[in-house]
Amino acid sequence: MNSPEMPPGMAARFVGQRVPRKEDARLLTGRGAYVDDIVLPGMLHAAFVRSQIARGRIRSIDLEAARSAPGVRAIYTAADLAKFDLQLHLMHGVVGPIVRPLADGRVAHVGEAIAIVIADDRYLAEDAANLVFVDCDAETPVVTMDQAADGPTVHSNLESNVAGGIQSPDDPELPAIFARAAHVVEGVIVHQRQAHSPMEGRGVVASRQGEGEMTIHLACQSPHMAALYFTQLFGERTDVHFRVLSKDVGGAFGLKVQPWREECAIIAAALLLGRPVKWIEDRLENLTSACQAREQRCKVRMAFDADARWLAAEVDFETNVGAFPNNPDIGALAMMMFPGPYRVAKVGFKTRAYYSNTVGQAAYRGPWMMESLARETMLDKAARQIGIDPIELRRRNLITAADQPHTLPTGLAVDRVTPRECLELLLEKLDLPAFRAEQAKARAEGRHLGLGVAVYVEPTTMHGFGGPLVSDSAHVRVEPSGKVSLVISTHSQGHGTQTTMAQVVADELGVPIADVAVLEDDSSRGGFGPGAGGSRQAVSGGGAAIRASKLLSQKIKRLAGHLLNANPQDITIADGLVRVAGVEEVTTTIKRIAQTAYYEPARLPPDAELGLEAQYRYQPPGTFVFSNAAHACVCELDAETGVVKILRWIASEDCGVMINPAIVEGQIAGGVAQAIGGVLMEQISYDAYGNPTAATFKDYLLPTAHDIPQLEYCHLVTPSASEGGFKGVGEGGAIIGPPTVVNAVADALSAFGAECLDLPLTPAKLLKLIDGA
Amino acid sequence: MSRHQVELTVNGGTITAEVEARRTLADFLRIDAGLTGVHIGCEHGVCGACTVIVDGDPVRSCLMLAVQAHGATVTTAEGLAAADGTLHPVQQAMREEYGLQCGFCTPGVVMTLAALTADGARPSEAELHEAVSGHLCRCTGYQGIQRVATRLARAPQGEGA
Amino acid sequence: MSGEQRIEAPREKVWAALNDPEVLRQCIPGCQSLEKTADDKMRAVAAVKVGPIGARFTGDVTLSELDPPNGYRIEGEGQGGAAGFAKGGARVRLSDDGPDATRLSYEVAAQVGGRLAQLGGPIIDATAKQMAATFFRKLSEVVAPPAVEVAAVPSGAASAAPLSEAGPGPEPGVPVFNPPAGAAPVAWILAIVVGVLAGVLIGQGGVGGWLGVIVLLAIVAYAAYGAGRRAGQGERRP
Amino acid sequence: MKPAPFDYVAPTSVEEALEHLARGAGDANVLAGGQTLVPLLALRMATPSLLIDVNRIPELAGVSRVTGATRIGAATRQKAVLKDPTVAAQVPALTKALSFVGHPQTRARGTLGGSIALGEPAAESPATALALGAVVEARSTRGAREIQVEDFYLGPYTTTLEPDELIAAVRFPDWPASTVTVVHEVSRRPGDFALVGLVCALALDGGRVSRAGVGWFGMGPQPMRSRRAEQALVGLSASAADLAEIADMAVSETEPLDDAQADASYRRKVGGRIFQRLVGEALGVRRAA
Repeated sequence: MNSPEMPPGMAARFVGQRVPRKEDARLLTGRGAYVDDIVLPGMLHAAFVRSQIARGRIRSIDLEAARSAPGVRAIYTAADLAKFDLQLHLMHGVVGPIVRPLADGRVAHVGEAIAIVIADDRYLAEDAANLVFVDCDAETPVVTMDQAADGPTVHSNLESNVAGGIQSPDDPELPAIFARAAHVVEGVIVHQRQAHSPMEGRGVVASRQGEGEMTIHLACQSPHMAALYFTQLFGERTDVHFRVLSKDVGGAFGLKVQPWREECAIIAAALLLGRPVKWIEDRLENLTSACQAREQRCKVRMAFDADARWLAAEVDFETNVGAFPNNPDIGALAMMMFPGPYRVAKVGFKTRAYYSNTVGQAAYRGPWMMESLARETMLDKAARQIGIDPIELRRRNLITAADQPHTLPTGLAVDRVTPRECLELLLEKLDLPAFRAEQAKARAEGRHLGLGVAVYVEPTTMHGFGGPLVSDSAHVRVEPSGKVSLVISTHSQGHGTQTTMAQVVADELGVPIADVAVLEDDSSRGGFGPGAGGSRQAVSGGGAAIRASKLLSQKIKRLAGHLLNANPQDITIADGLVRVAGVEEVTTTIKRIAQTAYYEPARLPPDAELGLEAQYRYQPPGTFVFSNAAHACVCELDAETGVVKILRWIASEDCGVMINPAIVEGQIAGGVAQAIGGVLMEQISYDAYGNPTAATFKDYLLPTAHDIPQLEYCHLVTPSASEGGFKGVGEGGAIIGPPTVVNAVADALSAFGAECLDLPLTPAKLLKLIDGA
Repeated sequence: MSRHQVELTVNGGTITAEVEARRTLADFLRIDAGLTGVHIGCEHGVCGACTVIVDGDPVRSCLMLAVQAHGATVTTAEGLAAADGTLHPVQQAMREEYGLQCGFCTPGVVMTLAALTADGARPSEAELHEAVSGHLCRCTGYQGIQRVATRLARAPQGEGA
Repeated sequence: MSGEQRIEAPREKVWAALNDPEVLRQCIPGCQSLEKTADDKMRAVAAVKVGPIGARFTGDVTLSELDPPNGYRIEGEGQGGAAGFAKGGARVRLSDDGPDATRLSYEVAAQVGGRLAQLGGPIIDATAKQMAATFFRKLSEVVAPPAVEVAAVPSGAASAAPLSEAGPGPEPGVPVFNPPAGAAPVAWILAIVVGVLAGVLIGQGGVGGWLGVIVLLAIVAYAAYGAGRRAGQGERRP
Repeated sequence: MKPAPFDYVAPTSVEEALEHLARGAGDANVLAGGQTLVPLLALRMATPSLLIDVNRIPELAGVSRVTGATRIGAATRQKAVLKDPTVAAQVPALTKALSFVGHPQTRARGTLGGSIALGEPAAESPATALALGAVVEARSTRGAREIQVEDFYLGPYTTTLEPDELIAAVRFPDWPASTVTVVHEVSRRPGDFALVGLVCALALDGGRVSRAGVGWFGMGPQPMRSRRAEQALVGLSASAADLAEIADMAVSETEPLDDAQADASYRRKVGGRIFQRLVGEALGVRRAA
């Protein structure tokens, strides 16, 4: 095990350090540049007219009163946008509904956008939007998974509501294993629907810059991906070149991976109108119209031998993906990962995703998390049923270094992971015997403590399967000023890549971190890359930044050697100062070399290229980069009220080399907080008519500072095979967090002989179980 | 719909404007005063991103009308740091404790803590933790924010964090 | 929800009242106008205000299953602008309860939509019960005035005539249209009233679902399972 | 989420405010702290034609002692009430209740009168006023009247206040010095409205309850009071043995609703438990002293 602060093989000065974030000074003083902060000359404001019913045919749209309302500049419906023939395809080659920016003839969920009103300001736009009357033939909606399975089709061009699914091949051995297993454990895990709830909703400012150019300011997860998307979407009907700008984004968590219906409608409107148009999603829209997540049900059977060795599993996964999902079926990855870091031989599965008359689903931080939630909660259930300590059960089944590379029964090969080591480190920090003693003492006093432990392995940085996630681009240059610019295809919505990428570059080039500017906010600057999504930026972006910096460093050294009459191999650069090995005094600076490179061609080596810049497009090796963790949580369950309070949380993880441990811990904590919210509080629900009933933050309960304890961390550093040894860490807390909480509550509930795998674990649900015991 | 003349002191300067009655203070500060550090996260008073200091108190600027702020003294995140750019002790503590990620909730959190610790006031840890629980943050899990609250409560009297 | 109200008047009189728009207008909180548009249809406007929450509803009402003097079914829908809509249906039955009294029973099914439904919560049902009871109590008061117990107004100088327990009556200065006698709405307006109370409280080039965890997944899945298949898909879009 | 248009006035005297209210004739809203009204405006669930801002009326703010009672001006901020030493000494239940209300950022604006006028069923202040037998001082151009809080709430967000009336103050009558109070709530997050909330005042005389007030929030469609339980508590000595029965009685006088956060049976159950435990403790604490 290596020290996190000083990874091997790198003379680290910044990588591994808790470097203060470069973006903070701007953000702390109110100088961020979020999409709503963009003000353009002549800019107009949009508000949407949205469906009040979940399903039906639009008979007519009466725009008369709205058109004559003060300040109204235009109102557009699907008919007005028809000339663009926009089809927001779900995915190449996969059957799906025809998704238009605005409802076209039918509505399929409450909140679906029907018309855009564009006015001089948002107040006036909302005034007019409220004057639009949409006459609909309402039909009985399909709201739940079960209704969707055998109800009328949500989309008339499809034969069923099944949006996707996958099934493992029949394996005759599987029933045989179950038949002879000493223990068979069964359970159903239900995860409710959640809303991503970034503090900033979606937003766009679309501005046509004369013929053929369009600048889009967008709350997104990658300006490059968004520009590509818009170009492909509008490309056939317009000759517009899209430039997407996105400096500060107030959180995303998957919601802003893909621009969706409203953003596309606004761009179309701006094209029609020829003036800049701004739409900022308000919270009511965000909680009723923006894509949502989860709503999954997983039935699990597990077989164990007499020694509690996990033999096999059968999993049935279903999810309600709503009417217009931009991420239609996460079942496949959930099932691929279901075996987790365990030596289980066989896993059979079947998944179905259903369309319904609810808001569509999008990827949300660890979209496949049901694999960990279902597996880890069922392992605990198994431990209770078999009568073995859940930690001991895990010890008997976890893979170790000796097993690696380990191929999961579902086909994925996992390598360089340390689940067992992380678990042991976790237990050491936890002091299990001390906790059990405290728990016993508390129980004697009528207090109910519970401990939950969960272990997982996470597929980060999916880059080995083709498609847009393959690579990232970094372009690094020393400007004539001596300052360094890194233009990179990463993108931060809070990830701190302006800091972490600068750390990486400052180390490779030997310059002060203050001299490195990270530029990632403009699709017209630098090369294509997919941005944030799938816990990938440190690995893929960081790798690109290192490789580009190495190339540039070689260039600098070569030039320095030439100018100083020294062997380039003897050149060292630190703090922006260039030295020759064995020579005491400073010989020159990066700045002077840069000035020579740009301004004095005559002094360069004959074959040298002018300037000081380099770029590299990096694809990490392999398919995924696996990170892993074991988490523990201690909770107290109030048997009088059913209220759960999280008292302690320990994260023991291995994300390889940490660029900035504070940022790593920030990512873990953020995910854990979302997990705690997801297990205990948050719930998007619909009534029988398909009305969303958690439409404000008064009803959609996000965890507050009161609900999250100070986390404790143990870091193991097992470098990945990728450049820099980094692994992804952005989603993990949200994947491993949920089973950790559920298991802790289950441990506390065990005093009452009860368990609950039906999320969220509300006080009312828990109290019913406690009292039912 | 009535329009009203308002005059208020914002970050040390006087702003005079005519506003529609319905304009919220948050929109006034953002749109009319250009103080885009006032972030609008929910417009119904739960998230706290729009918190500013009005006459010494931290308040949700989405729950006040601009016309109500006539005659008031308002401070936003833009007005907290010293003229030379030196961060306010709360801002500095937030930076040192990694109290922010995306930064959207941040100005609100900062204004609450700055208001409660203004003029050498030293609220208890419990009070400051209660106060920050009036802000929603989706990124950080509140780790740094909690540490800042603790630090401010424990700072020696009369000193910043 | 359902309920019953004993009215100290004969059934014919109650039936007449149930079909008298002026009576109904008095009983329906905030009702500003009732206008007959066909034999079995009416158009109505009601301004409803409860606490700080308020909306003005406009809508049509249809009567069916007319069975004088035993009851009818009534259905309607009202649009309340930004607040959303309310619709509902009710069956009202009258039966004798002794020689000079009538038992009125009702079953109301109300549905609200739009922000009312999104923001309302359980208060809708609670309010519905209260409003239905209030309406029929008012009806009873109007049809059989002597039997009415006037709610005592607490001490003080305020008017002894409460506007109503459910909200203000028509605003002064708002012209009230008195429709000809005939069919009249009950249930939908209740539904509206109830609703208002709810308030507070890649296609080309493979971009597609780009990050498509699923894209990869499908690929992973196919790679891992030659035999894997996607279940239950419909037709390719045209 | 932008408010619909409205007119706005900010009178500086009660008389002026009342004239506006009288002219507003039911289509005006009084704007006090705005912590509920402004969100409703933003959601366009409230669309008044006129807002009457009472925040610039000095006589509406402040705490004073009047004969046998503590009088709190309607526009007194929750923050000010919470910090007021007179309230803490004379109406400690209110101080405790306000500590559960929202957060410093909302208490800095929210007013006591505004909370009372709204009558949020799950809010602390109305139930506290109910339990303590507070009196609402209402004024209109027609005159002034006093309304017992127990007569004030009629249903969800529905009160006996006429459209032209303004709450000038709320008077909390003095309870004997020997009174013990219990204020407790169970909520999903601090500052949220309660799932279950209880306010109980017990005046003790020689170890026996001489007068009791029991108010509930989150336990029905409006602030609730358990009158029969209050009577049953009177005369009770410190023995907690029969509190289970009284707790059942108290809860039976509420009408809890099902909502997304908790069902009615949860509320009844937890309400009963809180009542039994905390009222018992209150009696016990007193006995020990």
